[in-house]
Amino acid sequence: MNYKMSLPIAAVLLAGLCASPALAEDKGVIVAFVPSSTNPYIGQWAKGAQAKAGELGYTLKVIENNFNQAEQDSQVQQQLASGEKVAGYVWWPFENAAGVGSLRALSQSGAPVIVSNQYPIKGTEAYWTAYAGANDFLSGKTAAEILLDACAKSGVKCDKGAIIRFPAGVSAGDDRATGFQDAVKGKLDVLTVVPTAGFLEDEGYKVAAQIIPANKGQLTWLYTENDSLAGAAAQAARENGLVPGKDILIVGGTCHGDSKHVKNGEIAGTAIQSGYWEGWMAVQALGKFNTQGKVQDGETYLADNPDAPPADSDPVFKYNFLPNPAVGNSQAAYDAAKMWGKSADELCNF
Amino acid sequence: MLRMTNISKRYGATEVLREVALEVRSGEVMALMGENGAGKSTLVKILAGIEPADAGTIEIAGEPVTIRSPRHSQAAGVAYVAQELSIVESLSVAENVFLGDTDAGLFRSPRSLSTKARPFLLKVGLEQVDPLELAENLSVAERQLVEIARLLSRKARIAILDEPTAALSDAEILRVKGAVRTLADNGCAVIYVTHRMAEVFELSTRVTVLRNGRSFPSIETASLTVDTLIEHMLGRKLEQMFPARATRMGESVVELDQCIGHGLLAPISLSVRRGEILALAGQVGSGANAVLRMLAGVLPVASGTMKLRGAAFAPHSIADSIAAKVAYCSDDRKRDGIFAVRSVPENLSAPALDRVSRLQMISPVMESRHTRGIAELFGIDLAYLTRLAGNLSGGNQQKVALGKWLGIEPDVLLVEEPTRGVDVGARAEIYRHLRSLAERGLTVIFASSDTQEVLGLADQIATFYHGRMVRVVSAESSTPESIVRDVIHPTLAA
Amino acid sequence: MSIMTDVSPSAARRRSVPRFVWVIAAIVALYLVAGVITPSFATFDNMLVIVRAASITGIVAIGMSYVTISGNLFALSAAALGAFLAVIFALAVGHLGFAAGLAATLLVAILAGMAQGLSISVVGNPIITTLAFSTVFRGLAALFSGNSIVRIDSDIALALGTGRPLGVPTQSWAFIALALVSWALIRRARLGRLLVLSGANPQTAIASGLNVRLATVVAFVALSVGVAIMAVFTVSQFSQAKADLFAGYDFDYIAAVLVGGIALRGGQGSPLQAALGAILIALLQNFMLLNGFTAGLRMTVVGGLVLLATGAFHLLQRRLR
Amino acid sequence: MKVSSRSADLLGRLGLMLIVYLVFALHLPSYYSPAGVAALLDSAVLSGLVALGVALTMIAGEMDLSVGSLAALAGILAVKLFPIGVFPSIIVVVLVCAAIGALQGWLIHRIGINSMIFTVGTLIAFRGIALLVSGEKTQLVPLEDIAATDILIGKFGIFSVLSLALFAAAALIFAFTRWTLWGREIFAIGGGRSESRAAGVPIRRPIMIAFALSAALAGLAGALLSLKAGSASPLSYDSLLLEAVAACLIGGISLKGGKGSIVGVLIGLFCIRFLVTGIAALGAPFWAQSLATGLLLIIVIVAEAIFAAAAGRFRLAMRRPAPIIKVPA
Repeated sequence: MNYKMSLPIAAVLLAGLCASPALAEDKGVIVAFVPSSTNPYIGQWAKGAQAKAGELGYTLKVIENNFNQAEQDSQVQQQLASGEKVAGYVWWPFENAAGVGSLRALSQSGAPVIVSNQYPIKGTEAYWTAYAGANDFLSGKTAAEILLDACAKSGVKCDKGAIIRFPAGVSAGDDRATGFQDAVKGKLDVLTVVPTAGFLEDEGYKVAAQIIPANKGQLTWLYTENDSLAGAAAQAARENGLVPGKDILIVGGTCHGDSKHVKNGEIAGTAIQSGYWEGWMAVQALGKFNTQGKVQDGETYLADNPDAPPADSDPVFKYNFLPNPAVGNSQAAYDAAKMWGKSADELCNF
Repeated sequence: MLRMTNISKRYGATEVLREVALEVRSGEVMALMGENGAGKSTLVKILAGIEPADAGTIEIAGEPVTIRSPRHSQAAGVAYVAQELSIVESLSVAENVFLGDTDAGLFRSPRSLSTKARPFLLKVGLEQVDPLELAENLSVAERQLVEIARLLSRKARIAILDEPTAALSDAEILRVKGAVRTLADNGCAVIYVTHRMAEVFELSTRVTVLRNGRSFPSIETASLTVDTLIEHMLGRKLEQMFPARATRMGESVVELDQCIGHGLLAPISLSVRRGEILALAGQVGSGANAVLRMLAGVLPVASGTMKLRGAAFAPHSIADSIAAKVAYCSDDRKRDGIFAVRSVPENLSAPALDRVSRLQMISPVMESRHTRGIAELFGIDLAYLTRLAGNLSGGNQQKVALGKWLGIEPDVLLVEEPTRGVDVGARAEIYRHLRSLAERGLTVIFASSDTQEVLGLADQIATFYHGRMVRVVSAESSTPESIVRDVIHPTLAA
Repeated sequence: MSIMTDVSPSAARRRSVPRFVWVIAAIVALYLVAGVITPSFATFDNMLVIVRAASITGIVAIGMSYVTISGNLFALSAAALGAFLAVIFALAVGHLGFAAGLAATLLVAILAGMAQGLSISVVGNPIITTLAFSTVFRGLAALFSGNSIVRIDSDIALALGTGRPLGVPTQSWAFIALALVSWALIRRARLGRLLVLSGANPQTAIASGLNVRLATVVAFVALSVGVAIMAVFTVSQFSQAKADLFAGYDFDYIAAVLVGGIALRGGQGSPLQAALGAILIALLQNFMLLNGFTAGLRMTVVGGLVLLATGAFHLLQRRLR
Repeated sequence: MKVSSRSADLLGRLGLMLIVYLVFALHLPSYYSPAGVAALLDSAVLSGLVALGVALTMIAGEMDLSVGSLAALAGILAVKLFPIGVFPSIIVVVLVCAAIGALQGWLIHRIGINSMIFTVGTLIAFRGIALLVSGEKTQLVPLEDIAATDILIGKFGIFSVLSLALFAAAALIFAFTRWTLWGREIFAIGGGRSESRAAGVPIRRPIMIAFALSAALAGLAGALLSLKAGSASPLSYDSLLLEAVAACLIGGISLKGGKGSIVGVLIGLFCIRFLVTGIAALGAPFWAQSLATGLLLIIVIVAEAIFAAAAGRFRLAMRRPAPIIKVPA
């Protein structure tokens, strides 16, 4: 390489930088650490957080690490080193356990730290101000309730079934599976728990298309950890001559995928798990803490009011959970479903 | 010091060495002589551990040794300067001097290595070269001298130099000679492979001649003259393997006017007629190949003009020369002559895909007709058409490598070493086919270091020595002795 | 020195046991063993399931085999390119309709293949070059999708993605058809021959006046088209595309090529072998899945199979040389 | 004369690195505050250690693609071995990885297989073994013992224990490749395999050493980072290879082997770190990082290839002997 080459490269870099927006400051900057907005759920989360920050008069900076905890750790160090005065941090670790060190470092900066999406590890309570986000145990439990409810209603005999879970080693997958299994203990029989290689339809289909025919005549239900996987499983079931909703009950439990499978009844029902509102509530919790100055012990589920988001004047608890309102599996139920003033369609189909 | 007995080696069906014996004493320089393909390089490679021998014993200082790898050979005190260079371009000169030398210690700094290397570089006349310089910046001649410096740096009991002067200028050759004398004076047994008569008579104490893979008892150099040595090398072989010469020749097809390219030291002018076979006779590094490569578009023409069928001809790539119906076959068949892992028909149709395809699809009918046509013209057994080219014998591989060019119906065929690695029977066939193609109007220009081949096959012979063309003579008026004299010792030519 | 690579007649005869026979033998053996162990395995339905599971990977592996045969080892950019093309397809279908979307996707795929092929013919190391391209493609996928799910609403696409003519999924039809067409192209098309010869010995190919650079470009365009087909099928099946599609799939494609026994030095093998390799791996995965092997064990076994296959085929080839 | 042209090459790369640095330093105060520089140094440890190993295999004319999976496996092992102590655990893991790497090198040499092909197999297999060993769960250092790992986050000015480890490893590798026979042999076989063999270099030794060091460094990186974080996931470090390779290539390690220097690797490493960290710190979305890294890498390798080809032609032209116009006798 020679000197000449450096010039065009530098030019490219400069051009890229000039395009980056200057940060306006008013009430202060909130810095959010998230894995990567390549994942649409995280993209939604960032949108919600951005909206709430704007409303509260903060500027939000989202720092992405592309699903790499070591990278996120260094980003935290980098951020802390910048000496920038911030209004608070929002922390969504990629590897919950591995991120504890960074979490501690953030807490030592003195700014409030809100943990989101990944349920904090026991024993780390001193390192964060509050948790505001989804509850994966709850998600699994809600899914189980929807399934049990559907079993009761449809009159289909529910006994043996299978869980198609997130890739091995993904902690959200562990939590949802645990939440689900705890809730169905003694009621349903779990034949097998199969991890996929991804979170999306193609992976769900790959696994379901092999599991369903192999256990034909045995499977009466399937729990897949999100609706993307559930939709694919419904497709696989149909291709194997099983009518979803009649011969087999499928539940995903988090509306994150193609809603048509819910609307046409193929999936036994779903629950609104909104990335948008999760990001929104994380920023709201930070705003609440900054104005109220205190955190109440214990946990709370924010009310799942269909029409209005929770008020900024509500107290902030140590654990603030995103509600997972269940949605029935029909077009009408889906159309009617709303959470905090946004329709299920808006929140689930992004 | 060294005694090699009953060394045999075969590559596939071809016997390269047969019960060869070689004996060298400490402090003497043994010249190893023989025509190309006589087995000299194979013999020294066996001693250097690069090729394994099939049979035979090697004794060094009276003790039998097993040599299976270059490491064994080194451990036994053998040092080797290869015909193909073993210089690593990305290392410094000093490091190349001590490459593979474990005695120099595990820890080495560039400085200390360079200090250590300097005396050896001095001995081969590379005092102007910085030992820290990267070897890639050295000329071919300088690299060769670095190799000799490496040889000097090893405390070797036996030193092998395989044509060390092929690429060197006269001044550089002087340095090599000096280095060889030093080695011998220090009690080393030196094996010196060369084609240059002058060096043999100046340096060696004895000469061992190899002919067709067999050795002859060594002869004191003092008892030889140039003529008797040439006689020994050629033997009295009068083989009836060559076809009759051209009966009629047409107009001039290829003309070179004062052409110069890489590898040539003086401009070349030549004219070759339709139906003629021209031999470019010369040893490695003589510049004979450069003429072919310029015509083939592989080597740029630095100055001068070339003409093909009367029109100016300046190919920039092989594809250009193919388009002008000039075909070129290099001397490294394995590297760029055949597709070893593909079948014979696929090899034969490779340069002429247009001729066997219709609408961009290859027609099996056309391809089979094409390959059969070539097979018949070039005497390739039809049974081989289902085989992979790599599974054929050397002779048949060569027929494939040459024959594939017939598919483009060339006007001019350029061949380097047309029968290298080919057994005697297949040789005669190749000669016959080349001649019959010439009779049909093809012009053949081949470069060869095989005197018999040059003399037997060609109509005209251009001899090359050391980057210069010595003369052009008709084959009829030449003798083996006159050719050999021209290509290895032109100053003694009458 | 003279080079003689004559081979004894017995070796020449052994050479004629083609590699795909070994792969087929492995498939049959595994099928029988698995059928004995797991009764539900050896059913016709499950055979269809396995072919279906092999289809999507196999379509790309067939494209990858062109790269390998042309002497360029393999590419690490197929998955990222797949995500990019999926996003492009979904966007184009949304705005321009199915036919135009398909055309646009293929066009982008061909351009992406040409860019990679040209870069590789300059740089010379396909693995590193495609590694760099993969980050670019992934970045473009994220950029174009705007980090959200791109949905399409096209009946043609849905029919293409979920149809089952004669009870066999469209993906499997495409997989089989593509394997056969690719095989025919490699055998019979002029470009196919160019590819094979360039891979067999680039020096000889250049010396024979063939355009080796073109061969590299053609190989990567073929791979990109395979990737485009996969992307179109996947988007059609689920009516949506995302930027993080196919993450981590690259090694599945490569594993299929390696297990299929395509010689990595190039110039040998056929796309059919890649297809068989994909089926063998799908078979093994299916067997392990049905027997409840953990994900780690499954991955270890596949990695071991790749090592075993490459090592064995390599030694087999070396002995015959 | 060539020495100076080699340093000119390094200076050019250093210039590129400084330009990248300056471009971001203009926008980011953390690029020049001591704590920020320390953070930058720390961020380079993981890919830096791995890049040193990848550089060695590349210099030897080979390529170890399995480093990411091996680092993940090493992380799992290190956390599992945590009860024997932080440093004993690191040492054991590094030794185990070195042995694995040496075996890998031995097999590659013995079978005579292309190392890129072979390590694709081990890349898949090591990841699988990491999942198996961990029981597909993130491995944790018990929270009550986590204080024992604090030794890894000790700071000395702008250096931390980790970044000191990186620089120490770089210095050792630098010394090894420059001043020892075994190190020079790695350069020799990369620059000319058959030439080296003919000169008597034992090919197996440098290959085994290169792969053993590559694996040991990947193991060290995985162990250090996992112990520092107090946890190890079997799925981690899968994008490590790209960054390590990018550092090597931007730092001037030749794709054809035999060329490059450890100093160059460090320059390449920080070039890529400054870029990635800077873009993320500005709050740009992931695609911007991804595009910038990929494009930078492509531009560098393509430009380098074109430059090398031009230089080769130039050298050939220079080497052509001056024609001596003289009709021979």
